[in-house]
Amino acid sequence: MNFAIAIHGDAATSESPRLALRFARAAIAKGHRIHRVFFYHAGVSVANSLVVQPQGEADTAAEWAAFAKEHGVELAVCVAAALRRGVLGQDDATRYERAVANVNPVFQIVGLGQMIEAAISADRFVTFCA
Amino acid sequence: MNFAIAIHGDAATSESPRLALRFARAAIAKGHRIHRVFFYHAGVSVANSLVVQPQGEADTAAEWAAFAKEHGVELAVCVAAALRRGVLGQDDATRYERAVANVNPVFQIVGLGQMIEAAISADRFVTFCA
Amino acid sequence: MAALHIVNSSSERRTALDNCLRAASRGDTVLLIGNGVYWAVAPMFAGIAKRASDTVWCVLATDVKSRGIGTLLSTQVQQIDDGAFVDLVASHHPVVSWS
Amino acid sequence: MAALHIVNSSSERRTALDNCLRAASRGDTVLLIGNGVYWAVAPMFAGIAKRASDTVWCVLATDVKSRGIGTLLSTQVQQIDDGAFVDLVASHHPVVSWS
Amino acid sequence: MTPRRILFVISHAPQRGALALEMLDELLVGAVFEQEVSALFIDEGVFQLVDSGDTQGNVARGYRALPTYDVSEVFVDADSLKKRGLAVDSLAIPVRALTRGGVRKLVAGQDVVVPD
Amino acid sequence: MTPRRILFVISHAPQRGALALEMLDELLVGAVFEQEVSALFIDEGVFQLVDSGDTQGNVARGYRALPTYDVSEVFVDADSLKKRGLAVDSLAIPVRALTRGGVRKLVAGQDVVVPD
Repeated sequence: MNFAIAIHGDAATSESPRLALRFARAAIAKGHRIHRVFFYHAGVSVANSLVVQPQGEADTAAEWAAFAKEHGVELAVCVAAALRRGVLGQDDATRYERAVANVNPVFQIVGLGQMIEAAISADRFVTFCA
Repeated sequence: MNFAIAIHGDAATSESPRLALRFARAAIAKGHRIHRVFFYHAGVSVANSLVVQPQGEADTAAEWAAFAKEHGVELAVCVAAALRRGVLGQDDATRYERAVANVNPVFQIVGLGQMIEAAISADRFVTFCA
Repeated sequence: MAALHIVNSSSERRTALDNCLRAASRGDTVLLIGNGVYWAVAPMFAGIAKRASDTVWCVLATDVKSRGIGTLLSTQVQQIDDGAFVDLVASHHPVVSWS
Repeated sequence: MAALHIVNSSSERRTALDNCLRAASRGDTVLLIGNGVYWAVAPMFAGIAKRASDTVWCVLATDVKSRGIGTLLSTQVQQIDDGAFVDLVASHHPVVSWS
Repeated sequence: MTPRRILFVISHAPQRGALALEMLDELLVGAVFEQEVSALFIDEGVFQLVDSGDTQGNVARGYRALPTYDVSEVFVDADSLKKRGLAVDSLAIPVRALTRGGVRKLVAGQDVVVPD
Repeated sequence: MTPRRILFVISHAPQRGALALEMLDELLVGAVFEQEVSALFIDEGVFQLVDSGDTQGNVARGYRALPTYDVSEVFVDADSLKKRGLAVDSLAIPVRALTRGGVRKLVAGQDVVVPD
C-alpha cells in the first residue's frame, strides 16, 4: 500500500515524531511505500537544524533525515507553519530579511496543498497528533 | 512588591507569553517591580529571532522586547531548554558548530539557577503554564 | 494568607482544574485565565460547582470578551481586569499555577 | 471496512479518548500509542470499559515496555508490535487520530 | 479518481494561537481539491464558531468565509453545544447538529479524517 | 533571609520528551539553594516514578538521585496512586503518600510552587 503520514508534535517534547518514524520503518519493512511525510503545526520543529540534542538522548530529527535518504521518502514541511515557528529556508530568510536560514536541507518547504494531495492520493493517511 | 515571572508556553500556539505580558504591564502600572522574566520549556521560543509573524497578528515577542527595554526588565532564557529547541546564542552556535545564531539579543541566555534565584528572592513568583 | 490558584486550560485538560480543586483550601481564590475561562461558562461551571463551593472564583474579563462568551457565564464567577489580577497576586500567598 | 482510531494522549487530555469513543462504531479498533497506553492500565481501563465494550483495544508493546507498566495492564487490551500497527492501518478504513 | 470524502475534525478551543488558524487554512486548501469536504466541530471545538466580534485572532470570522468555499456541509456535535449552553443559531455560520449516532455514521463514511 | 519553602508539583506523565527531564533539572538545581525543597507527584505525574529499566529517556532513573540531594521530602498523592494500581513500594524512590487533606496542607504552607 501507499501511505501518507502527518506529524503534528514538536521535536523536543512530543513523542509523535518518533512514533511516526517507528511506523514508517515498520511500513517499509512490510513492503509498503510512503508517499510523503508532512510536518505540520509544531511538527515543523523537526526541520530546525539549530537544535542541539543533549548527549545520550535519541536524535529523532537525524534519524528521520537518514531514513528519508535511505528509502527515498519525501519529508515536507509546511511553509506557513514553519515561518510562524522560526524555521526558515534560504528563500524565506531573504524574503523576510532575516540574517540566517536554519532549515535542515533534507526537508522540502512546501505549501499546505501538498498535504491534501498526499492525503487524497495515498491509500491511507495517518496523523500523529501532538 | 517585587515579582518574578516564569513563562512555559511557546510563542506560536500558547497564550501564556501574552497573558504574562498583560500581567507584567499591569504590575508596572500599579507601581510594582519585576525582578526577572524567565522563559523555560517551550517558552524559550519567544526568543527565536527567526520567527516571521503573519501580518495582522499580534507580535508578542516584539512587544516583550519593547516592554523590557522601556522598563529595564530582565528577560532570561534557560540555556538548556533553548539548545533543545534550536534557539542559540553566538557562543552556543560556536561551541556546538552550528553555522548561525538566532536568539534575539534582548534576551539573556542563562542557567536554571537564575530561575530559582528569582523565585526565592521575589515577593511573588507567578508561572504562566503552557 | 490564602492561596491564589491560577488555571489557564479548559476542559481539554481537565486534570489542571481537578488537581487545583484537590489542592485548594477553604477561602482560597481560583483565577481562570486564557482558555481556563471556558470553565466559567454556566453549564460547565455547574459541573464543578459542588467541589468549588468553598473557594472564590474569578475570570479575566479580557479573556472572556476576546472569546465572546460574556453572556454565557455563571453568575458565581466574578470578572476582573488585569490590574485586579495583580492585586490578587499581591494579596495571596502562595501563588500556584496548574498545568 | 471498520475504522481504526488512534489515541496518543493519556487521561491528562481525556477529551481525546472521549471524542474517540463518541465517534467509534461497533467493531472498530482503538489503538493506544505513546502516552495513550496509560489508558490500558487496569483501573484506568475499568473506568472506560463500559463505553468501550463493542470495540477492539490494542496498545503498542514498545510503548508499554518503555513505561514499565506491563504488569499493570488490563487483560482486555492486546499488546501488538509496530509491524502489527502497520497491518491494522492497512486492514482498516478510515484511519482516525484523536488529538 | 473518484472524489474522496475528507472530514476535518475540530475538537480544540480557539485562542491557542496558530493551531486554530492552521486548521482553518487546511480546511480552505482542502476545499479547492474538488473532493467531498466536510467539517465536524466537537467538544471544545464548538467554541471556534463563537464570534467575539474581535478583529484580531478571531477564528470564527475566518470560518464565516466557509459557505463561499466548496465545503459540502458543516456539522456540530449536538451534545457538545448543549453542554456549553450554546445553540445552533448563536454560531457564526449555518451548521447541522448531529446526534451521537450521526457522528458515528459521519466518521465511518470518510476516506480521510484530519484532526486538529 | 530565612529559607523559603519551595514545592515542585509534578502532574504530567513522563515520555513527553524534554518536559519531564526539565522538571527534574529544576528540582535538582532548586536543591542546591539551601532552601526547604520538596516535591509532590500527583495525577499522571506518579508514573514518573515508575522505573522501566530503560537506559534512555527514563526519568525515574534520574529521580533515583534525589535522596542524595538536599530535598526535604518527596510526596505522592495517595488517590492518584490507587487509581493507577500503583503502590508506594513499587516506586523508584521512597515517598510519603498524602491524603487529600495532606495535599491541601502541604500546598498551603509553601512560599513558592513550581508547576511542570
